[in-house]
Amino acid sequence: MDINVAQLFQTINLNVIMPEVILSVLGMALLLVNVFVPSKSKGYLAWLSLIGIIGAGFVAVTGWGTTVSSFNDSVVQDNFAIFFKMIFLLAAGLAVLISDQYMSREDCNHGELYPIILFTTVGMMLMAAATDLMTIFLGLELMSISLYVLAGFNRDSIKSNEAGMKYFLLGAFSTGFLLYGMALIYGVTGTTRIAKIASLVVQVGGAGNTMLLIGMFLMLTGFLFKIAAAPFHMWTPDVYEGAPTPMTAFMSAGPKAAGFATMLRLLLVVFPAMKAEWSDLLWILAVLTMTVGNFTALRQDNIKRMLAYSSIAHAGYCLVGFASGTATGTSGILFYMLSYTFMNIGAFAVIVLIGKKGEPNGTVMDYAGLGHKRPLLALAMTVFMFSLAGMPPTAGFIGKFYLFSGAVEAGYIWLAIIGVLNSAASVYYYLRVIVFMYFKPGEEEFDWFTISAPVALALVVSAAGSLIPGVIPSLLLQFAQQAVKLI
Amino acid sequence: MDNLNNYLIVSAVLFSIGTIGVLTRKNAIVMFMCIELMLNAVNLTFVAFSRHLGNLDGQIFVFFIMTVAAAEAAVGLAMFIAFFNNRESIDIDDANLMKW
Amino acid sequence: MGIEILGLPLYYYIAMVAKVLIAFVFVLLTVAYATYAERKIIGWMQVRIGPNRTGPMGLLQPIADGLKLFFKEEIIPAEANKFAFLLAPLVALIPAFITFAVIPFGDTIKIFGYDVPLQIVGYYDAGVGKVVDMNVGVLYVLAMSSLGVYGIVLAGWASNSKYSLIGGLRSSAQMISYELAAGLAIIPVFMLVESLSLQEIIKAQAGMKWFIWNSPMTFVAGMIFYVATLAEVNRTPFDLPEAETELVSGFCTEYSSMKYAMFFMAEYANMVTVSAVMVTLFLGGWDGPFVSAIPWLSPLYFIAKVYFLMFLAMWIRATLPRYRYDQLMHLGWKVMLPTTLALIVVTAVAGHFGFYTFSGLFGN
Amino acid sequence: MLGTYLPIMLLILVSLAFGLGSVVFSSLIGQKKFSKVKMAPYECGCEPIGTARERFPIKFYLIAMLFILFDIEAVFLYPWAILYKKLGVFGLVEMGLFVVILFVGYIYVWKKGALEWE
Amino acid sequence: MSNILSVMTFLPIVGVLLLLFIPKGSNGALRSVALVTTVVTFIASLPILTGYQTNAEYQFVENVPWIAAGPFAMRYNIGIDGISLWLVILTTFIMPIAVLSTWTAVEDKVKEYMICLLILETAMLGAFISLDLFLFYIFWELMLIPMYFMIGIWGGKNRLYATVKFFIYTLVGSLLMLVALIYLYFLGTKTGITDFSLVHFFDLKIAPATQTWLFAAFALAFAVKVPMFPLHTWLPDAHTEAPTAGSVILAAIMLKMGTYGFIRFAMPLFPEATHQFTPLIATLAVIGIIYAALVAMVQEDVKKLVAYSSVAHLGFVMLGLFALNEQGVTGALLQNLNHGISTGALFLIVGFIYERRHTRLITDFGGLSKQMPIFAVIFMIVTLSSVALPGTNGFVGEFLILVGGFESSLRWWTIVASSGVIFAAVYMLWMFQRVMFGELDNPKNQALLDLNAREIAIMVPLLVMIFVLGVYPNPFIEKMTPSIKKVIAHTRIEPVTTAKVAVPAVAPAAEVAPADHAAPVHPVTEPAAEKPAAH
Repeated sequence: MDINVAQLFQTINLNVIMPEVILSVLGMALLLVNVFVPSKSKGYLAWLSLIGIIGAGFVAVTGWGTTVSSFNDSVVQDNFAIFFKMIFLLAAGLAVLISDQYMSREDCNHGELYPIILFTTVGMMLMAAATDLMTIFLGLELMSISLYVLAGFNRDSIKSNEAGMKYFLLGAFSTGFLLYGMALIYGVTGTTRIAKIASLVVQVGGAGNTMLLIGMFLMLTGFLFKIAAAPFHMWTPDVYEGAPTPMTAFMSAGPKAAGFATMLRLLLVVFPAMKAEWSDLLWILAVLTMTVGNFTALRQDNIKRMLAYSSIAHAGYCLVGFASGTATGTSGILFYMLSYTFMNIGAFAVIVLIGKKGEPNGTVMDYAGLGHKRPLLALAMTVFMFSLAGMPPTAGFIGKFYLFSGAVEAGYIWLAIIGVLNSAASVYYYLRVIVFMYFKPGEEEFDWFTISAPVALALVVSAAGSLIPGVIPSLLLQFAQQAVKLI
Repeated sequence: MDNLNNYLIVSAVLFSIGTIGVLTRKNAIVMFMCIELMLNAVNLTFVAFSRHLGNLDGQIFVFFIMTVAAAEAAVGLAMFIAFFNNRESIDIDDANLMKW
Repeated sequence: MGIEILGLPLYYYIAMVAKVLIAFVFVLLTVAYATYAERKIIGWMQVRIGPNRTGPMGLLQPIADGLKLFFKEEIIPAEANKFAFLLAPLVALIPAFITFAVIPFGDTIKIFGYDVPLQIVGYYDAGVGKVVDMNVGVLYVLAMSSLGVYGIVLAGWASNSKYSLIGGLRSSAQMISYELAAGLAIIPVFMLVESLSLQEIIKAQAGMKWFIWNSPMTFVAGMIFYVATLAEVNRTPFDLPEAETELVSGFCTEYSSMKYAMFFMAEYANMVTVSAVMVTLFLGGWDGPFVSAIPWLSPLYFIAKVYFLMFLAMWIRATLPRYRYDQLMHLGWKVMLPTTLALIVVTAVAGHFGFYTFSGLFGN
Repeated sequence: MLGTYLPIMLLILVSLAFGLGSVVFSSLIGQKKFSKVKMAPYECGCEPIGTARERFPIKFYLIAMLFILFDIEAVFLYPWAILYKKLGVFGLVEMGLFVVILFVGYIYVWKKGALEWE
Repeated sequence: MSNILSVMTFLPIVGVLLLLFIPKGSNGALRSVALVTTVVTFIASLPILTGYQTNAEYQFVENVPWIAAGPFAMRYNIGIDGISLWLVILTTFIMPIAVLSTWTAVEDKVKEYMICLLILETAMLGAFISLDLFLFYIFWELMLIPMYFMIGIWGGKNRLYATVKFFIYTLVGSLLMLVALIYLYFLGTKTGITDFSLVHFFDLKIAPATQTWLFAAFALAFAVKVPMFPLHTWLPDAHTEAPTAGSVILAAIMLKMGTYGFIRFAMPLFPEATHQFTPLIATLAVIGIIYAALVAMVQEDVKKLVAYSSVAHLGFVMLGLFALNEQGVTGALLQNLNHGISTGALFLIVGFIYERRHTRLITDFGGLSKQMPIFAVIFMIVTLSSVALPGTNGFVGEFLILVGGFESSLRWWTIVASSGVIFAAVYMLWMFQRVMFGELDNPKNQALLDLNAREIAIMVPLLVMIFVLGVYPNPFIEKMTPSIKKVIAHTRIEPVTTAKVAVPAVAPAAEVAPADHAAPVHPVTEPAAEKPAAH
């Protein structure tokens, strides 16, 4: 075996994965800090994580505009990866901010939470940056395994246990499909580097190659599980309901975006030659996902469950952007995931506050009167709901606009129409929260909680993030455009 | 001797057995074992391809899959234990607190 | 080259069958007489006589024991899981035997003009002109020795007895703990040899450059490995699974008749195997003075070394008291594991600066 | 391939034959006089209470998990060990990082008390 | 000032910011700030009126880049022409009145209420001045939110149902419009259009089949807002449940959005489709006129009655628009204004008595004119304006619409529709008679106070406008005409041959009208004569 060591060193450019390195090191450090510095309050871990996350963010953005490969082309730093990394860091940062209050209340304030969040983030970031099936898989699993833990984090709560278990079983199941797909693709092309696969896909006959086709669909199945697209969405409501609320928030934003990031890279870089095959499938799945998500959400009383179904619907909207396959649609996905992170985590932050110990899964009815007793909080929730519903002038609207525009641009008018009709249906259940907050009298005084500084910060950031891009979206949209240009 | 198809057929059969097992069994641990079976079927596929193509990437992939499967097992079984602690059962039909 | 079957010459098959049978019988006999030897040696050490009634000096004692167990009543407890109960002894025994397949118990010798390496899996490939053996021999050894744990867990669980269960769990926990240390302890050897083939490892030690004294790192590694293997096969001072005072007879409390005998055999067979592995990895295998001149000496050296190690184990049994369980785990996880990890790092760093062995044989 | 693995197959067959043979043979020639007491699991002569297959300390699970994790780590060390000279500084750095990460986990586990038996 | 439109539009937002700094309890201060803000906005809008050049150009245009990403470029492109001029003025004019109207009625959460009102004003003004389709859409949707809260929080008993219905109805329509908008844009990009500015799209040649769909999508959104006949069901609910100011704004301004949308967007953008849809829309408009009138007749609730009258009135407006000639469109736009003023006034009047009695059932009243003479006079004038008595504003508009209708292809529709004029007189006057005349037999009504100074002050400007528009509509029409001509040209209609009936000639027609258009005159006396007999 001939190994050129000098060459090995040349393939490594640590800058490419610097944000990941920062977070990993920080995660490990916090793990140790947590056991060496016994302290009842774990808030300092949250702040330390936040500093690390912000630091990683700064490091990540410095690479904007450049495309650098590293580790023998298995990781890349390009605008696409950086944009998604920002989404993940944002989700992680917001999740970290809203965790402490919740976890203290629920008596499951284990310091391990923060390192695990950081590791999850590293996994997601690797997914976005990966240009090798192996790296994709590793990122995905680093993310997934950490998420299983996060879902079942409240180990004394049966619901949390159930959530963790279900998520784990179905997640691992989906990994099986994903891997089988990867194996078949590897078998056909003989490589795991996606750039090479991309050039070989055409050579081996694209869709004409059955094994490749099966491989692609199996792999797609794995990712559709992760992004909770119908009909692979069964786990979502249970997991989202059972998991600790801040983790639900995190799960619904970050990993979903990560799934989309990888899907985008795979489908647009590796399988553009087979677009005819996958875009039809995604068309149908988009419709199915939106419809199932929205119409099931209509019947939910439990607000976490409602948001879970709504997140399925949102995955459906993003799939619309996929099906179109145009730059408008795909950049729409990026923008949408970013705004979705803001608005969804914001909404969950409110849920975190309203919940009481032991019964954190309030129903929509529990929000009756919030608008009068806690007007600012209710206002924030209103902003999030309108943004989720896609009302102007919120970020949610601009995101949907671009997604559906992509569909129209690509000629999928009916898809866009089904999309907007779904969007209209979704308004009903988002409004329902507002209805209860403002229009229904409530007996509750909403005096059992105080808004701690981190949660307040998270709320402000989320609200700003849901509103400002709705009014002046240009800059972010341009970033998203630049990001998808490279893939 | 080095007939790729034989390996692929075996691994496909294993994968299917695993899949069917996950879908039909109720015991969480048995389900998890079926998932492991699926993963190992994938490993077999990778190794067969790797051998066939004379390319080591597949075998390296298998390394990672095994590692990840171990980590997954650690987390998963811990989860099952936590569940068992609360419900005295490991049957997924008992994971029924949340229904739409 | 005469008749070929499936691409291999006929003599290969004959040699294979012969080697398998020889090795099997050798292990079986060693196991049988190891029991006798143990009783005798410990007896002497404790100024007793040991078995002396059956045959001259009690030499027929093992056979008598075996025959007795053959005729004993077979009891399967009610409530036991019958299938697992029956399977367990087999699962314990078979890996102990088949581990031997990769261990070279002698140099390549000429028999009737044919080159026959004294290693079950090894054969002389005329095309390549050298001995071919399993290139991942060490992994095979580790894999097989891990399998033994299943037998014990199964036995403990299937018996439906509390002593069996706890005993089974304890011994499996103990075995895997020390397997870890053992598995890590041999890494420095590979770092020096750059191969997992046992033939290569022995070749690297040729000329009395045994790892046990050739390099400080491998010396420490060898010590750790030996202690860890003692624990892995549940030998004193780590024979907790059979701590009569605590757990009656551990996982095999409910076993009787030949099935009990099989656990017993498995334990001694394991002892033979790990001794053989130890010999191969650290004591130069069949290497010894004049081997290159007289290849027939090699199996004798090998057997001598194995028997020496077994004697050592018996000596230790006669000498040392038993560990407490928490001490046992403490030793395994908090001492041996970090030590082996540190050892690997030290070996790597030292190796990087050229300090591989005392003699500088492998130095660059 | 065949040359390497056929003997193992043979050895397995021989050991299996020996094991099965002795079990079957002994159960054929051994006497069989069952009684309820004899069939009961041994519990120091007392009446056995309940089933033995109940819950056992979580410690054993922990040990098993730790074993799997560290064993898998050994899987990565083996190939590295074989190539370690060829990989030179590169391998040293890489594996150094690997071991450091491993050590962090180890220290965490230690401090968390997972290695304490009592 | 070149950015007068922006200043005017966003002044209410400044008011909102001011309101945020005023503590919750101090209702007086909150109300004053809101009132001052709306008044200042009105004053700020006056330079638009005075500076308006009577031509077809967009004026006071501001056009700066806003969003540019991907294939899209949205611009902050605003400006007004004759079509939107009066609607803008109407908006700024009505808003202070709206604020005053609920001066005392809203006691609870005044701050939030005023904030809603002011945001609503910005949204409505923005929608009227947007020359960028995307910008328009944003404002169009933004209007929903404050209105939703106004009805939902400060509305009546059944407010929840009403407000959600209102929201969903409007939203579904507008979302389809959004898709059509996007589609239209991409059609445009093929011919080199680079942003959403409305003017670019007028020259777009769109295949008739495509036009049909696009028009349908646009029309649906606007028809819901108008509201056209089968889509009108949200309106009575929303009106009934809304607080007075909400009803006033809804009727006076928001409904205009629908008709405005038709004339500004749907019709000139898709001329062929407009032709194609004319019979359908005219039919629906006529059905709306008749149906709403019949339903209004049997209403128990005054407010619901007024709401249905709105449906009927807007049916006329639609008919006028789709007559697609100068008279028709001019009439429609004028009627837009008239309806804003008179129906707004009607809702105010309903609000006055509701505030006093907390009921709106016709049967709860009777003989109020004895107790409240000033109120009676005002109510009478407004009612007459609503039934389009010559001399009031309603007459001019309806007359022009009918003239336009007759001269267009919609003659038969117009003939049927003119019966609606009679129906309108019937239900309005009958209602008036039941409420105001007869015996003052309900003891609760005997202690009613007449209008106070504030209420009179609210009504006076409206009454003035009723007469100004009724007697001398020329200045209003003059300013509209060039833009109307331009729109009609855009819809590529050959100007109807009877273009000789020049618009200035219409004003004198107001005086001549009673002779050849006597229909409205009869009901004025008829019900009044009949009802006492029925009692």
